[in-house]
Amino acid sequence: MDFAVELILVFVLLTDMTLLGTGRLATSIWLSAVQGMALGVLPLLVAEHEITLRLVVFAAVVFTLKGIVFPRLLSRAARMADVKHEVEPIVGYSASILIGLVIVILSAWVGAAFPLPIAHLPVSPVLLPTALATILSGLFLIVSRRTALTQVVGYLVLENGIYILGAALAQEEPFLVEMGVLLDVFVAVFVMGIAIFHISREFDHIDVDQLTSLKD
Amino acid sequence: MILALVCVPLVAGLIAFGWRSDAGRRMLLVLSALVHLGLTAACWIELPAPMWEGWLKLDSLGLLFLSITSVLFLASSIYCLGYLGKEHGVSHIDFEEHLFFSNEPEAVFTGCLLLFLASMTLVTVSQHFGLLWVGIEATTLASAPLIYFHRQHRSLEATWKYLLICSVGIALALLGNILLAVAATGTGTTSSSLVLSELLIVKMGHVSWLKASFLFFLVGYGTKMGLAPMHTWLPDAHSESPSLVSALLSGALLNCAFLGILRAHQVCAAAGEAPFSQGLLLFFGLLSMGVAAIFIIAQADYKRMLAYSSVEHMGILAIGVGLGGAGALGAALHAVNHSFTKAMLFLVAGNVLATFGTKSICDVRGVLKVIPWSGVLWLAGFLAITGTPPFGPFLSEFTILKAALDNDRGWVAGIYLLFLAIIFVGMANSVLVMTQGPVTGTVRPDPRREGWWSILPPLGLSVVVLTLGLYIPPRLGRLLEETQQILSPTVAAQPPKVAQQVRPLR
Amino acid sequence: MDLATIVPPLLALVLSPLLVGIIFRTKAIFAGRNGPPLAQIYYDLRKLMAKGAVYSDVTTWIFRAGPIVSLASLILAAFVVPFATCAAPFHFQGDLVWFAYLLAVSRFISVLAALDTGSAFEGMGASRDVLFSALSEPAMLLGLAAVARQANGATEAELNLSLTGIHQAIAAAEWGGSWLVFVLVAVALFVVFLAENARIPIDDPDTHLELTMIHEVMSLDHGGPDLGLIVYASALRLWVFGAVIVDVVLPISTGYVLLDVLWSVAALFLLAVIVGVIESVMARLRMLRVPQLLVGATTLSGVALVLEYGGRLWISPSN
Amino acid sequence: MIELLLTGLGILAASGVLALLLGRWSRLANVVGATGAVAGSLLGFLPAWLTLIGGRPESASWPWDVPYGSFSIELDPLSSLFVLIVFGLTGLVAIHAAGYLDLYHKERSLGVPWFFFNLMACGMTLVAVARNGVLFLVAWEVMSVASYFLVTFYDERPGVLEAGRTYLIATHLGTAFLFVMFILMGRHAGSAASLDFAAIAGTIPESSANLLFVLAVVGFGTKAGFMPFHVWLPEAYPAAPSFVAAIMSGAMSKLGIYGLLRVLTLLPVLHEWWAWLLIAMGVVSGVYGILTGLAQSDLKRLLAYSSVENLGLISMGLGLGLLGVSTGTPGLTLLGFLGGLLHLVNHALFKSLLFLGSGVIVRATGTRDLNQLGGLARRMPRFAIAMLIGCIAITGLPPLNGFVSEFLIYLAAFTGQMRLGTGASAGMLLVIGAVTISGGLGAVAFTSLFGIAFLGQPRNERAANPAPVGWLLIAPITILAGACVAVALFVLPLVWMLLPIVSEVAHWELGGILQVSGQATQPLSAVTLGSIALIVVSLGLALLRLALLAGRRVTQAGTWGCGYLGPTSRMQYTASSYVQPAVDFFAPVLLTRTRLDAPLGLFPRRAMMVSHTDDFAKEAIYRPLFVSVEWVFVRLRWLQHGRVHIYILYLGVTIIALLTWYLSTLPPG
Repeated sequence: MDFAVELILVFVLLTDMTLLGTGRLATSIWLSAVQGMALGVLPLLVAEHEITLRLVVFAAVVFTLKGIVFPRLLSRAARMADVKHEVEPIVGYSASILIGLVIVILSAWVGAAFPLPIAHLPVSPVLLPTALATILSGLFLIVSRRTALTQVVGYLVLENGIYILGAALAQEEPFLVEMGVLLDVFVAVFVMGIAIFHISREFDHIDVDQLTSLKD
Repeated sequence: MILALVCVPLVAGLIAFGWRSDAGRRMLLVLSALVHLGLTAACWIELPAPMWEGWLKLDSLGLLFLSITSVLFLASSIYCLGYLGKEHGVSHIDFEEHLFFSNEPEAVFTGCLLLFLASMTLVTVSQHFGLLWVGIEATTLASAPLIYFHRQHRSLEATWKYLLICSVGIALALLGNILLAVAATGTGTTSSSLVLSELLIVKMGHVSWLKASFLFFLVGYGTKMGLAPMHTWLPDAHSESPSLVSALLSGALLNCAFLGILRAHQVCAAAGEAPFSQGLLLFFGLLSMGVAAIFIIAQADYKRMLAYSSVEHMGILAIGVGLGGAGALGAALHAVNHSFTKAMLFLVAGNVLATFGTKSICDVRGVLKVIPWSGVLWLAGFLAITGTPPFGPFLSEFTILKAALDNDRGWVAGIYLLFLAIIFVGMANSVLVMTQGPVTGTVRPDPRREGWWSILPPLGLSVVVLTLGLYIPPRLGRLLEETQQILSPTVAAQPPKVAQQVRPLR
Repeated sequence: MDLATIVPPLLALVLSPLLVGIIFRTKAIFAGRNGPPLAQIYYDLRKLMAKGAVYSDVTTWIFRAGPIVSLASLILAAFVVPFATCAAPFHFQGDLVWFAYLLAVSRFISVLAALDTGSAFEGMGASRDVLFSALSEPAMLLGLAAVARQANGATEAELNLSLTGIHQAIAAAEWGGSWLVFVLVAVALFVVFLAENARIPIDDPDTHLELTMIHEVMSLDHGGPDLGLIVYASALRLWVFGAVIVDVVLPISTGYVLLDVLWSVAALFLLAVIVGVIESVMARLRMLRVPQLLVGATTLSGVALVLEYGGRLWISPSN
Repeated sequence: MIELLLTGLGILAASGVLALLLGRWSRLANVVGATGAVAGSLLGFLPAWLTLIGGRPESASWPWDVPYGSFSIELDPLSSLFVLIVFGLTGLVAIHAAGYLDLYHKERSLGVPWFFFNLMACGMTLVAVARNGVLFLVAWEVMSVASYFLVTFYDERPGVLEAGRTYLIATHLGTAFLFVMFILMGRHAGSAASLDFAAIAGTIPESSANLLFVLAVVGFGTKAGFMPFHVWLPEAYPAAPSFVAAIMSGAMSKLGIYGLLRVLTLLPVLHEWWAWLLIAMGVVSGVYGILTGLAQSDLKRLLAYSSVENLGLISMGLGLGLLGVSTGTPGLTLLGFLGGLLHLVNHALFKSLLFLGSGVIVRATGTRDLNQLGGLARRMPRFAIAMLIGCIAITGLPPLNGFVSEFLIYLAAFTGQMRLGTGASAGMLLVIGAVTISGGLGAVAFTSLFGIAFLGQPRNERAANPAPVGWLLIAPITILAGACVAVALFVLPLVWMLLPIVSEVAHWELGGILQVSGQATQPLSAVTLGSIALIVVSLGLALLRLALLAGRRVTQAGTWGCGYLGPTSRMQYTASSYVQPAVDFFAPVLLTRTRLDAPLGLFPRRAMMVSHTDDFAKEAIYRPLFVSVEWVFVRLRWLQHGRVHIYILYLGVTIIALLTWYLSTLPPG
């Protein structure tokens, strides 16, 4: 079990790094999709008791949403806005990867310094660092990329990171809440997609760095 | 009962999306607003029973914020009648970029308004942190289309910023939820419930994680609430959305986000960590006031000015709760006062905007001469929001100041007063010159835009604010005292007895 | 009050024109002429009082009120000034303020009367006159304050804040150690005296040139009885003010009332002679210098006060 | 009794609202508002008067459902003195205002000014009788805000809005200090309504007295207009309609003094340095106020600055009294407080008289620039007499009331100089000097005011034939002039009324005061006698001259131009040239800017000279302060640069900073 979990986690880490490195929108959307699928499997593996039906359904929903629906929405938005490539980012790709490395090291340190207080859970030591790294790299994506789409991808990655923590730590999260959360995220992505569509129609670009007419 | 509160607007909203006739939809809007208000009033008579093993429960804190929301929604839905009537039509000229733009379909607008109300109601009644989170995120999603009512560049930009910043912030709040769950897991057991009532009594397994989770709640919901430095979306969204939406945003939405923080604060206080959360609230409160002051001085756009003033008052609320004791009561009272005053100001700002067709302060002159009613209300609102007697905000700000001085927080009081003074100067410079004096603005106003639909709601609100400044009904007083008990269980200072008996002076 | 106290004021009313005569005579002697008779002013007054009157058609009743009120206030002032060793008929705590303000009243009303004519010249005079009096009042009051402090330093009991009280306290005590105070105050008051009476070096009573127009120019439009009242008032002012210097600041007491009275009258005449001498040997100051002179007088009073406190420092302050 | 007062308040409020509702029928609103004001004032006047002439204080308290609030009021001698001033002036000014406003009944609704006028009167009265902190503050702000809207009555005129804003901001900032003061006062009063004065009294620890006093001086001093808090005053009074300026300087600024005195009654100790602070402020305000005032050629600015001077005199008097208390010098206490209070009453009378008079002048001639006026005494003789009385009174000359109060202050200073130690009595000399010099300069200023505006020849057309002015405008002025004379003649009874107030403020039982009261009453009776004598002698001389001139030739002729033929009215001295020597002499301390276009060439076209005197405190303290604050803030505006990902960076940085801070606070392990 644990081996599989750590495999997934490491995989997630790698996707994060690649996301930081890539400039093609299609690639980053695809990467987020893969990451989502991987995370869909996660709850089945970290479960401490036997696998309940509820857990399976949940995993399935996550898998479909994160792995299939979101990417679809995003790529549709990309098509309508017909942008293929990231605009010149604020922080270069290689630099981003380096920063990503720093992020990983940092979160590894934090994970080591502040162990989870839940001794009884079979949680691998990699989990907390991965989650942190994912969250931070998601934030970093939003901050450092200029295309609206990439920012949404960043938001998804951030969401994924939080999800990792949640799946591992708060398993008693009632079903309804989890569903609500997912629904919210879904609608968020949906609305953002619409917004991106409107942006591209109004401005003929989705470079958020040029949306600075509102300021003091 | 509680379900009804949530479902009435929800269903109405869904219907509104599908309904063809404009008139019918508007009727539906006002009607459901009335029903909602009626239900809320019923809650005043006696609190409804909890549901779903305490997930949905209306305590006095929730009731307070619910009532604010409900009243404001009624006011703005009435205002909406006049507004939609004016905004009806295919395409309009954007007065800043002089491009044509068309409004969002009215159905979508009305529907989202009702869904917005539903989500805010959910926030006020939910006692489960997860559910609370869901509700707050839902408010974001429901309100985004409202901000984008005018389909033009600036409102789109505002919407995008609102969406992105708030979503990220609230994602952090979700993290807070998880950490809270971790903290709540008692050392032995694995069960971690996120229902408030249980969190208040359970022995916190890991207080340090509780504190960490509070940090995330503070930043996450603080983003939505508009605490500096996470407030950045607020002036854009408030200035670009239709005025009634701005009214709802700063009058109701910010409070709901604040409620999220308050719930977390309750848990901290119950765990004996009140000083921690209070300290943070104080810090961010003062910071927000300072930032607001910076941007209110010499502000060129009166809607942005109001928005920043909202940042300021959110700061005041935070300070009040951060001081605890009577300060908490002051904060609760101030939430009411600020919401009504600010909503009223935004609605009046809508009239001014409709008449003068510009948001720039230096182009608007002689409001009193052109649209007397709005002019008077504008002045009254200015005096009220700056804490001038005999309007309500004076009492609450005064109570908070007293709380600060009474528990030896002289420096807090000093900074608080300093910022209040600076902001007063800034707003006075803008508002007075807009309102009084001859009509010498560069733009030609058309007085026809002042209809009764656009006067009555702000008028009613201002009457309420004035009344609250002169007399606090005993029922409300009791509610406020209960709220204080909830927010700072260990009463630090002497609570101000709001109702008292006759006592000869000598 | 006993009737005897009425005598000094009556003396003032009767003899004051003589002082002017003495000044004229002194100047005449210095100029090598033999000048008008001492009683000349009496003749002038009689002549003026016998005339009719011409009033400017610009003026109002204020113009007519001017000479009257200003004379009235001076008459009252004469009643609060002690003479020789006899108390003033009308004295009370703080009457030195009353005295100063009576002079101010005469100034105020005559300035208004001058402005009433609407003549540029009289306006100019008024403007200067009112400023100079504003500057000379502090010198006078501070000087009197110094003397008062001196007078009260000795006595612990009742305060002496009336000219009479001060006068008697000083006359009783021998002013051995602190004579310097008195001299300084006397000099300061003398300067004020010159200013108030519009004498050289502050003002030249004999000319009406723009350069010098202060006091005299203000009476340009008055004629007949009004002018008579003004002339008489200025003579009275000389006497009253002189009496303050001679009797309050530098009292001479031999113990015999009659002798003291003669002393004081003689001293006043001497004062007049001094004025005459000054007017013969000095030139008028430039208008800009006048305020400085007055401020100088104030400083003198100040110095006197400092000495006063210097003297008090080692005596425990009474309270 | 106190019910009567409340009825008066009720009538005021009701008539104000009614006038507002009748706004359409402007004339009617005018009548309603005015009658309401007069009636209410008359009703309220009575109980205050009865209390002052020896009735026992009455108090009442009702619950009020606001935090810390209760509707507690009391009518003790101190309060009733100010209630008396407020109502007296409100009634008189209302009569004047009715006539003044009637001109505007066409172009604007007169309901609005009347609403605010009566509201202001209510506010002022409540301030004077309030016995609860919240009630006091509410009344205080209502009064201030209402007066702001009166000040901006002419809001279409240039500069008026700026002036009004200066006033509003100043008073609001001043009030902030009062918030703090009242809260700190109430800290140790345990009960819930901890801001009732009754609850406060006696609970204040001596340690906090100093702070409280400073707060009170700043807060109330702003309203009273002490240097350097006076800066709003020379802006607001000229901008406001004259009747508003009258009530503000006559009654409202006095309430600042009232607040100060009320606080003194509540404080446990009276320190000596407070007295010195008051005296110092008084000296500065007195001298600098009149100095700046005489440099103004604007009639109302002059009056405004003279208000600063007179408030300075009042402050000196109170300071002397305080000094007497703290050094245990009974005579000083009595004379100082009496002088201060008496001057307060007098200033209320003659300053409102003069301001109303300025209103009449403006209405008659359309200008308030002294350099344009002249010769009004021939054209409006009765009005001129009233104004002359005002001018003599405010210059502090016998035989009028101004002298009486200044005399008391002198007496106090002299007493102090005799009785106190070396250092203190040196301070007394400062007071004597200040009172003297301000008196002398006051003579300059007001001879200029009266001499230039009323005497000589008119300097332009409007002044030559002034518009007729209704009796409504004149009557109150005449009454006030009568009051000035009355106070001068009947000062002794007034002093007896003021003694209880002195005992209240000085924490000194009445019996002790009565023992030393002779120190004040004997000189005052003498002064009264002297004043009467002055009048009598003057009349006698007048009769004498009448007798002399009887049957002789009395002719009229032009003013003698010293041989210059055809002098014109333009050649007269103007106000500016009249005060020019004084202004020159004090140039080092005055900020007088002069612009001179000297006549050039053989046939000079036109020559002009403009001189304007700015306010020192405004230019040197406040303007730089505000400018620098704005400078800093503008520099900080880049924070809101509009780039969304940086905004999100703010979020990230905040949370990370918080986390690191938090982790660093955690105990190791």
